[in-house]
Amino acid sequence: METFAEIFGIAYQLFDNIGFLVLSASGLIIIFGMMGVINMAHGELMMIGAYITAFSYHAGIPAPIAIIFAGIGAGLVGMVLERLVIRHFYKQLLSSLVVTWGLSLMISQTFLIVFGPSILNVPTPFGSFPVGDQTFGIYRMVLFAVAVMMVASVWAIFAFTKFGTRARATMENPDMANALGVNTGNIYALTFGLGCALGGVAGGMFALTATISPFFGINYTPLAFITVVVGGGGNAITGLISSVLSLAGIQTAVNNVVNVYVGYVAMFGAALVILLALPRGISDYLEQRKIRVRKASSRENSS
Amino acid sequence: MKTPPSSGAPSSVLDPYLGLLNGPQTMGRGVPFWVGFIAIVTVLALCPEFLRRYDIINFSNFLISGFLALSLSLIWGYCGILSLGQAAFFGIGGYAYGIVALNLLNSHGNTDVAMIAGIIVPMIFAVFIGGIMFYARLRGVYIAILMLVVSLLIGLFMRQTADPSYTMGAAYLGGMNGLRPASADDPLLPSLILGLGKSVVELDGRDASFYYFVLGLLTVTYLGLRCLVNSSYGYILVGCREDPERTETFGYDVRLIQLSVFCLAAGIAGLSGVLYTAWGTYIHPDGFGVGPNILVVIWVAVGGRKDLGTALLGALVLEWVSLRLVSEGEIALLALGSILVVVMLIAPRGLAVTLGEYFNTAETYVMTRFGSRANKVTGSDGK
Amino acid sequence: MLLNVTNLLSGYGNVRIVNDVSFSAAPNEIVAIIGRNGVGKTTLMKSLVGLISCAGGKIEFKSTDVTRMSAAKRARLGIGYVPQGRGIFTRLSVGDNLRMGEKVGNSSSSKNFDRVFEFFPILKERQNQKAGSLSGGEQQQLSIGRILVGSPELILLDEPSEGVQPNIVQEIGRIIRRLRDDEGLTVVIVEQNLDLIYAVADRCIVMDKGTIVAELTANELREPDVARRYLAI
Amino acid sequence: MNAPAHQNDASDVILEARGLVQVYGGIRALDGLDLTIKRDAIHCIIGPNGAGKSTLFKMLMGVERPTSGRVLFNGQDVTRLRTFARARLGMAIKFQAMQVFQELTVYQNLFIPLRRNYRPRAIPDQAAQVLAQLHLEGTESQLVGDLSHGQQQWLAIGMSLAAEPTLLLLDEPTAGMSPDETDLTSEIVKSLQHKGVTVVVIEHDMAFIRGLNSPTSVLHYGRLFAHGSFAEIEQNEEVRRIYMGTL
Repeated sequence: METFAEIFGIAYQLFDNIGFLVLSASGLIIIFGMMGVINMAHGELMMIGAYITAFSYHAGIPAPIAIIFAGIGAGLVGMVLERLVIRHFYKQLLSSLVVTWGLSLMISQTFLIVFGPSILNVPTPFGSFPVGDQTFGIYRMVLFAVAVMMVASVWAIFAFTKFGTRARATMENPDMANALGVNTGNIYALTFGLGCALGGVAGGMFALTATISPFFGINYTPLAFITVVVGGGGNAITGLISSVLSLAGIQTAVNNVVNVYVGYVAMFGAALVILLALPRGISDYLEQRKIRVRKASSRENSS
Repeated sequence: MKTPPSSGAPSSVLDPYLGLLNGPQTMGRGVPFWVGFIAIVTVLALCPEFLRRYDIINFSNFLISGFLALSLSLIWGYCGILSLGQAAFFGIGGYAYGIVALNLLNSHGNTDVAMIAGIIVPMIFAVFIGGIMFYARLRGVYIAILMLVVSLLIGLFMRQTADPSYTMGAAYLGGMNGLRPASADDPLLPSLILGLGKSVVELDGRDASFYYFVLGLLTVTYLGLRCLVNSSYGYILVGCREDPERTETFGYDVRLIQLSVFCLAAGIAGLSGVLYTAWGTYIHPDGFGVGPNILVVIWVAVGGRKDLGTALLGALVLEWVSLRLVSEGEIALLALGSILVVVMLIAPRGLAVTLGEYFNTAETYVMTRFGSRANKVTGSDGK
Repeated sequence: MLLNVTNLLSGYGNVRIVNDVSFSAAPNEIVAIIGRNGVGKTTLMKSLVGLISCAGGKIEFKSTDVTRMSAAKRARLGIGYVPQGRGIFTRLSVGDNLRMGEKVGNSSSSKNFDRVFEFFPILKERQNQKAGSLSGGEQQQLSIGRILVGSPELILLDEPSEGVQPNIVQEIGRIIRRLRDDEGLTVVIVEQNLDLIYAVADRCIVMDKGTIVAELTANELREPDVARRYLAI
Repeated sequence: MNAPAHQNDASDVILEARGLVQVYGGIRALDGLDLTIKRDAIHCIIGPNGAGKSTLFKMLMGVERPTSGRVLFNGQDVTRLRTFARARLGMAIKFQAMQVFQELTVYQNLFIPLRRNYRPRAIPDQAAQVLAQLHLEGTESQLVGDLSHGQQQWLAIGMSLAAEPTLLLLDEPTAGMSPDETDLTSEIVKSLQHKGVTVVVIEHDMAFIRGLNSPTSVLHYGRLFAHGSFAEIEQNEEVRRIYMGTL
């Protein structure tokens, strides 16, 4: 029984870590992975989502709906930012990095000035259950489930809708998409907004577990970037999944063997090693391999 | 930036004397620039005569920021490598200085070795981390973000060193509270004590002597870097920035050059950390956080990254502005963030650079408009 | 005239590449633009599509002034563009690439798929494959098929023979003729492959250094010295 | 492959490509290309668009690694050497896209390649010499962005020359040049031959190639399609066909 509790504990941690990384990175996978924009203000959009959730919740709106509001709010803010600032910096990676870092500072400071250093937290719902002599929060598993649903719906949007096709085409070759009648300006704004909306939802979900402060977002931005960068641009979804599985796996393992801090360091170390070996990320490597395998097999067939 | 030294007509009567100081990679060459430069240095040197002690302490801090700005301008502006974690080297330098100073002060009586350690340790760290990044062919943005992560990680590590086991000789890392002596009750770190043979000079961060020392060091560093970027090495740095692939086809090992300049910049940032630690007699993990890292980028981007002088000016002016604003409440960082975003939109190459160019166009306009008069003036000058 | 270009000026930044070009294309006509590499043919095509803004002059399509119109709007008016290098979306499936053409000429449905598959049967087989894995010739067919999913009235083809196997070039020639004869489309084609030009063109415009230096019939171009003079082959 | 024959008269051969293959996605840009370049000569490479000419240059200079195959320079296998190491052995290139440092002056542009072989003091004279060779005298202090297209092309060639290579790869040196400028370029290229520089030229302009009148290789579908003197190539019906179509 005790070993079962131990194993369950580790599995729970693993799922928790996976859910955490996926939620943090899900918006950025669109903004950075697909659009190639470095948005250092992504954490701040999550923070906006957290604030919207908290305010709506305390205004009497049920948490799930509050979180949806968070997504809508962050998405709208994102679209405004895209039109005002971001669109001047497409294809200029370093400049977009700098300007969005400025945005992140502006947003967090504005919230600090307007709402003060912290606001009333939202209680974590669903309580907990015991396994062995440990208790486990149910909400953490809900986070995991939502993370999986979010990835699935993002995939569905980009794979099956007209918007998704147009967005993927625009990101690959905006001039050609434009010459085929697609209003690429709108596609960019919508795609960016969608990424921000996902960030807002993630922020809203985390708002139920964390202290909400203007600097809420800083905890997520670097992590989200590492996850996305390790995933690579070859295929957003397989990239995200492979990256999250490897990073969360290593973190959980080291966490259990040594301690939480070393777990973090090990995760970043793993990210660094993966990037050294596969500078374009895991999914690019997988895509290349697939092509190579197909080539090899077609050669065999023809000979 | 338009006239190379070889182009025949010297751009200024000073050219023969100033050599590399007046090269094409730095803005400002003519007599007006050097008169202005000497005027600024003189005014700064005279500050302790006029200002209150409290202001001088702050001004010392501004000048210390200047080193950090110079180091980022060197790698970002001249070589095209943006680091969002430049403050990491600042912090490492500060900690290295503190740890070595605490351990050696009693036996040596000065902090010379500590100061050198505060420069060398960040450089060694830069060789290690830079070597990994450049030889893995990481792209620019990855380097920028990885450096931020490295900085945050070191900060994270330093925060959890409150346990007494994190003691290095006479130094105790002290977690959130920052580095402190292991035994004494007084948490302060040593000030700069420069020694030459038996004679020692103590430079207390609150005194004008420290201010003079930092001002002198900053002037020398600025002029030295000016010579460096106008030397062959500087040309090649710029080549690596403009088109690394093309530069490599001329036989330059671009990665080695990037690594060397990264390492040099780390040393300068480390010096900044040393001076900061000695100035305030404390160093704590917040130095590795997002705040200090973003500030450096703001100074350099707003001033103008492609010139040492404008980057330095950006740091000094913005530090002064934020000190003014701090008295208005918590608006300082908001203002700095807004300034950065606005400058990136209207003058992406930096405010000082763009203003300088406006000044130049205005000058040419005046020259062409009133050409005859202007010619006469230069004509008489020539005689 | 379906397309009317008058005194067009365009280029990149301060570099003027297309200099005072005027020509027109009548409905149901195939006009070839020929000339050496680097004389501005591709820049001219991009200006017609709207991917480069014009520094001066006028472009009229179906009697509408489109000079200042975005590329997207021109496409919806019915200008289909097949760029040099084919411009397919390599990460999209062949089917998705084809669907991207729906907006050309504002066609409301995707029933044109059948017609495209009739022209290019290979695309039907490869529908679910990533477009990047197609061979050069298949990519060229996809690029042409994609605009036919919409309902263009004018097709701009930039070097369709580039990097394509000879038998596919022949096939492309046949298809261009069919598009004109059966579907009543107008085609402006930039090409270096003389045989393809002989096979399809009604009229040839010769460009050099950004301007039009001659206008010939396809038969006039057949004279060996003429080709040699203008194309320097 | 056909290697043994070449090794005997290796001193005669400066550069050799053996079985180069490069695959991008579904496209084989190079498909087992073999090529031999003789020392102290001009060698032209022609072929229809998309034949793999520019890809070949990237492989030769080490900007990209081939999927398979080898590159030999002066008999030494350089396939695994990085670009800068090949440059130090005496290779130089002018890519198709104009590669001058737009934000720098002409003098600064030349300084970077010249600095590898000269002390800073000697550079102004050397730069002046290079510029004289390119008919760009007196432009030292101009920003490169202000030069005409043709002048920038010459400068790009001049920068590669300033590195004092023994082998110079020129990808479309006359692209976008007027006929007069093209003639001057032809003169420059011919003058190099007397200075012991082997030049490999990719070019579309047949008049230019004819003017050089040198051994010519024709690439087609990433393979060596034909090789011979320009006169032979010009008379070759097969080559005419791949160039102008096969209907």
